[in-house]
Amino acid sequence: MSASHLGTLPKHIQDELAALEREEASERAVATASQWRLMWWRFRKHSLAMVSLGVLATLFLVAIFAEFVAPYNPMAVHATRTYAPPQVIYLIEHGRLTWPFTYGLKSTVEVETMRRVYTLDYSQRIELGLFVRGEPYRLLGVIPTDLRLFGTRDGTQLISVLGSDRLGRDLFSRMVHATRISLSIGLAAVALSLVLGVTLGGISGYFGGRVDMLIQRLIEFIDAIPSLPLWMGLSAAIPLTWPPLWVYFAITLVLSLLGWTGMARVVRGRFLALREEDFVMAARVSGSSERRIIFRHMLPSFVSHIIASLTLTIPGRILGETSLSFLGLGLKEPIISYGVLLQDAQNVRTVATAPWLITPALVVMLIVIAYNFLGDGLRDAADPYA
Amino acid sequence: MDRTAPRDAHAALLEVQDLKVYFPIRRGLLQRKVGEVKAVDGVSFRLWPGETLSLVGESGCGKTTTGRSIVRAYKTPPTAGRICFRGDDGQVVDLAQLGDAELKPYRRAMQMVFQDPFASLNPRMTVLDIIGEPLLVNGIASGKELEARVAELLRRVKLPPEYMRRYPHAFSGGQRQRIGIARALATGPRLVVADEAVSALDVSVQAQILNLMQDLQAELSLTYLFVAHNLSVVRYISDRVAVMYVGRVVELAETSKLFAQPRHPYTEALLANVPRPDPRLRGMRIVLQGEVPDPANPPSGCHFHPRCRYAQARCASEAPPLREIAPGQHVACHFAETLTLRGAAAPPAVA
Amino acid sequence: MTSYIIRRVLYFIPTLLAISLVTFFIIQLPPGDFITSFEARALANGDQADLERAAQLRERYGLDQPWYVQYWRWFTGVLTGDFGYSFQWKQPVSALLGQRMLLTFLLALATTVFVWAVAIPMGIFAAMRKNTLGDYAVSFVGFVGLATPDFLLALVLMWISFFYFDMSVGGLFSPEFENAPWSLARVWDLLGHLWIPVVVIGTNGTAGLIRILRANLLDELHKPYVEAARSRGLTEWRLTAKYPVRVALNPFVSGIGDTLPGLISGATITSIVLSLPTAGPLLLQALLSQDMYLAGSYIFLLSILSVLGVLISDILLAWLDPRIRYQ
Amino acid sequence: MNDLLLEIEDLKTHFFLDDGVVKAVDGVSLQVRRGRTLAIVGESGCGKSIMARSILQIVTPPGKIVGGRICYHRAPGDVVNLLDYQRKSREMRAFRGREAAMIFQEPMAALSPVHTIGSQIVERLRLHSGASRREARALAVEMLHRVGIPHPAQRVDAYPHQLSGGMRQRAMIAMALICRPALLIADEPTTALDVTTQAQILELIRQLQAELGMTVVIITHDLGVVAEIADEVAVMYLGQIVEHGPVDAIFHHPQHPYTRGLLRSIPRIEDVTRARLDAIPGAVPHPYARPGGCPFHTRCRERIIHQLELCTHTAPPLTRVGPLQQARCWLHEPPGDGQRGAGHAAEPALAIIGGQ
Repeated sequence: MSASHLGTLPKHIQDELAALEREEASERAVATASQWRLMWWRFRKHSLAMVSLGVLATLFLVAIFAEFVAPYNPMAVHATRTYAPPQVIYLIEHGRLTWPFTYGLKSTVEVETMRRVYTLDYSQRIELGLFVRGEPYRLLGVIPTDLRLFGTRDGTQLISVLGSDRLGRDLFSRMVHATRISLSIGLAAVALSLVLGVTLGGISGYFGGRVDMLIQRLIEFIDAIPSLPLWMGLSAAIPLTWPPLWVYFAITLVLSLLGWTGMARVVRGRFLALREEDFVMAARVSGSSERRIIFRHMLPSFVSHIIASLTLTIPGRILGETSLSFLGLGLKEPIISYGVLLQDAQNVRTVATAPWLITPALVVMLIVIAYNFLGDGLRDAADPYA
Repeated sequence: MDRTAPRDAHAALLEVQDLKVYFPIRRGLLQRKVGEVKAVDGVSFRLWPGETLSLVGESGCGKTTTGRSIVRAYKTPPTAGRICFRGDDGQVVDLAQLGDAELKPYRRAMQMVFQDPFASLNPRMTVLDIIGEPLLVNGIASGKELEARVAELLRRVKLPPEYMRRYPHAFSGGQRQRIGIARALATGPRLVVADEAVSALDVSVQAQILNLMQDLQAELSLTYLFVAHNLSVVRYISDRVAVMYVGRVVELAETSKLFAQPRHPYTEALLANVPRPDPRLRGMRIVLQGEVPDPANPPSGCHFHPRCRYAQARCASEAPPLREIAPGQHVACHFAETLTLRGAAAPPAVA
Repeated sequence: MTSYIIRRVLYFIPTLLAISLVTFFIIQLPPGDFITSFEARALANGDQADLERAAQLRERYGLDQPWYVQYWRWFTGVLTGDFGYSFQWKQPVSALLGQRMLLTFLLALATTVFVWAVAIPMGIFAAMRKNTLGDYAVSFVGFVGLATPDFLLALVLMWISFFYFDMSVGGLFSPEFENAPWSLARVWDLLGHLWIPVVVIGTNGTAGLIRILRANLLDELHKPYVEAARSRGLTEWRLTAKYPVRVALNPFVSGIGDTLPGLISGATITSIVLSLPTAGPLLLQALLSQDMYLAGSYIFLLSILSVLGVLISDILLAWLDPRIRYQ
Repeated sequence: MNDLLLEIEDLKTHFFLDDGVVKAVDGVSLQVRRGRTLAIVGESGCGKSIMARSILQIVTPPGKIVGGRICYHRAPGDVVNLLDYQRKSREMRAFRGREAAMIFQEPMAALSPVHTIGSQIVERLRLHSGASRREARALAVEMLHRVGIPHPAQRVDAYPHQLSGGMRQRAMIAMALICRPALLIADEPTTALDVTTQAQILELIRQLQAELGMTVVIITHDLGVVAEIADEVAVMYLGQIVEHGPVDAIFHHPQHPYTRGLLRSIPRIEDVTRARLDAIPGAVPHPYARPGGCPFHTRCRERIIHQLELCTHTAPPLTRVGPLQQARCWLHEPPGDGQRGAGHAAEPALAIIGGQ
């Protein structure tokens, strides 16, 4: 509007017209919300992903404080409790709510099969308690204590909520410790894959051309090979004489050797897409160095995608370890992982007599499902600008 | 600004000489080069300080590639040619083959405004970071001073400085384009390449941005290289116009001359095909047959000859060079002198 | 199209070489010279035949030569069908491979068919009924299928049939057909046994493919060409089946290439649990006893099988998608 | 009037999203006359495309037509309300396929990448006319020829990616017209094309319209295209029609401040002066933050100049402002009950800023 038309108008109208020229941006809270905040808002909408986050957080807490959560030493052998079934915890007695308790187990040895047969001993009422004293240990490997999350009040009687294994070891305590190994091996294997994947995928996507072609062929090749037989072959070569910690790292290495391809694909794809983005070109025209373009513009744009796809690869690693250990080619006692626990459930007869030995597999499923839902939620939230 | 100042070749801010940008076509497992797209195939022009030169043409004509190559927006340098830029000290430097480090001091003087107001702003950075980036990486300002500068730039593009902590997603298309302009102005450039800077905007917002760009040019004595396909916008903003077709400039002249009396048949066709918001002009189009050829496989001779209604045998075999047929008027047509072509006529007077 | 197939097949050659190198590496991995330990055992037992055998092998595989000579001798042998010697079975590996590889292949094929037959309709159903009870049910089944380790499913199925139906589900044949020559009755018996491993192995892949297809389809369902087809007056089912499903099947087909290695992995472990007469159990035994020529040959052949599957799915994809064909 | 083809009354199409309801089309009333070309113009987000899709009921969830009538006059006297048909019903599909047709902005995206163009044309023909495969193919080739595709007998087996942009749009048009529809809805048919191709396509549409005697509803944001092809124009803003009338009246005597603003803000190729453009201030409001009252009041200078309080809280009705022209503005509709603001002196006030 040309000024000449407005000159004759009253002052307040002119002011109002001037105000109109100033474009107002929306005043909503999103205006100053960063990428992570937007992602969180989006992620929160996925109820399944939120629940999964809770489940995994709980399991990680259990893993960290395994000695505290487990009522017993996972290695403690109780000859009188071989294949003892889970003990039910009672909360109601004579129709009234009461402090949790359980009944003791009576066992007799069946002569012909040499198996122990358990029956409930109703005369033996065992009071349970929280924060009871048990075998001493060091919390987080430092603080000496003998406090356990739960256990029997008097400390001499035993409670095995998930039953016992063939040596009478408490399955629940063993599973708590297995959580530590299985969750950490998933993370460790993925961490290695991350390094390989980001490096190779980054090189591939950023430089393009022949290097890209070579890495692409390598990825296709690795993806085309069935992983389990190869894992089996590689782990079979781990010398039996190696100490447990070495074996742990060797298995991690084996698992991550084939697992980096997905990550590399994601990183490469993002690089290729971002290389063409106008804002990257704008940064270059502004005089930004390639270093700055990569670290200030490109990387932040796909960190969220990396996290999401990492989350989705962890369950594969956990299942891989479980399968290998189950076959006897992975981790071995005295390391306890879910796979090691499941070795006990290798044949149908054992499963038939002690079905509770399958419970580790159920927890593995829970972990895998939780990671999948979490990853799905993260992936949907990863690009809050889409 | 005096648009009629004498034009001494030494005074040119930018001289592009025979610029060629070829993109290889790679195929197969070994990524062998099987051909190339000659996106820009020998483009030359000069840009005078304070003027606006528009590059127009249809998709695939190489106008965007030309603009981007001039500010060296691609990672690889152009295939051939010279991009001679007169620096602040009056020294003329050929930017075409400079490495990143040598190029850096000249980046401050040449900036670019992008087409897509959504893709050209990093959604993960605040307005302060986006506009401040050129200041920061060129060591012009940092900290409090940076903020003050960004606030000043925002005011310049008529956005409230309070918005600097916001992210791009909080802004409308027009506002984003203002932010993009503020970023381009941050280092105090003398040349701004506007690559379809208003094409993605709605009509009403497009007018605001065009006005803003005009105002800024006057205030800051900017030189614009305006890349566009919309001839009405080009007419409005530019002093001179270069028409491109399949990688080459076919006509370059002052805006009023080019629009009133085009000398190249393609320019004539383009002008006649502009949809004009006036129902009285209905049916005045010369509908041009055929389509823009594939730059990977252009026709022989004059690239336009298969679609040209004045084409003769010579046009198919011999590529016409761009020649000056009158002062300031360059045409690449064998028959420029003999053809009488129709310009963009004014509509009949309203009854 | 033909040139594309030729290119793809040619590309198979370096892959073959790469697989053979990896396999050879695995064969060489166990510490020490395994022929030496074989010799040591033979010496301890005073087994003259084995000692001679060891000397022959040492010569045959050039064990005193540099690794590339060893590799070359082994690889050329493999190409002519000589896979080495099993120290545990004291037989040439090729004699042990035949029928087991055939059954492995059969199992993989049957599982692929099963996976397709289940995943395609379920994926389409879930996408078209997005956010309905049916979709949630399919997605839930999919998630559980994805999360269930193959061996667990095998164990549970075995346990159920053992406990409740009192029948053994292990193996691929009833005892009377175990070593019988091939006949119609034997094939019939095989089919009767095949379904359990097929379901076990296929569940995981099915779950994955349902999710892939559903996601692809959801991407496609809102594309303009679907809207355009709708504007032409097609019924929802017809337009979905003809357009987006057709387009969404492309990444699905390449997804099959991606699931095949998974299927073979699954087949390996499932075969071990169900003790099927396929490659899996023998591979495990061979690995545990470090019978490396046998183990290596299995890994080699399983990899080749899976790479071939990927190759076929790539060619299928090119046939389905004109955009790839004309590239 | 018995030459009506389509009568839209108070059409409302809303989108039910997680963050709220977007009233994409909010009470549109419109008449389309047989054999004529109606252009629906507006900026992005004004609801013009959704309006067009509502006619064919191809709006998919979360979008939903929540009210109104769309009366289709098959012949004078033979009227159906299309909204009486279910979205997926046989009748609605028959209408979409046979009596109406639609072409889209991006021909590449609107054609299936894995089917030949011929198969997509034949499908429509066979579905709605019962032609045999051989007949349908022959007709498809004939139609491709008619829309100016060279070598139609070969091109009928081409995949979309083998054709250029202009050829794809021609194929799209052939597909749309194969059943000789009475109504063609063209959604930004030339926006994705180059100027020279754009002219070809507009010419083609005009020529086919004359041959087949069909009615065209064209949706565009380009006033140049409107001037080129339309007989009548409807201007949309935030889901409503703000002005409607014959093309000459809209271009030369616009009555709504928004229409005037639009016309004044476009640069013109014949303008010799480089005066500042008269831009409409501000931007189209966010769909969730729809202003109350007249939706345009936040950007309307005339409201301020005439100090019209009314605009900020009460939406104006569509008022007759010329023989065939209607506008939705309080400047033309004196508020009743003596509430007359300064703005009632509509004509003289507009004269100050009116004209181009």
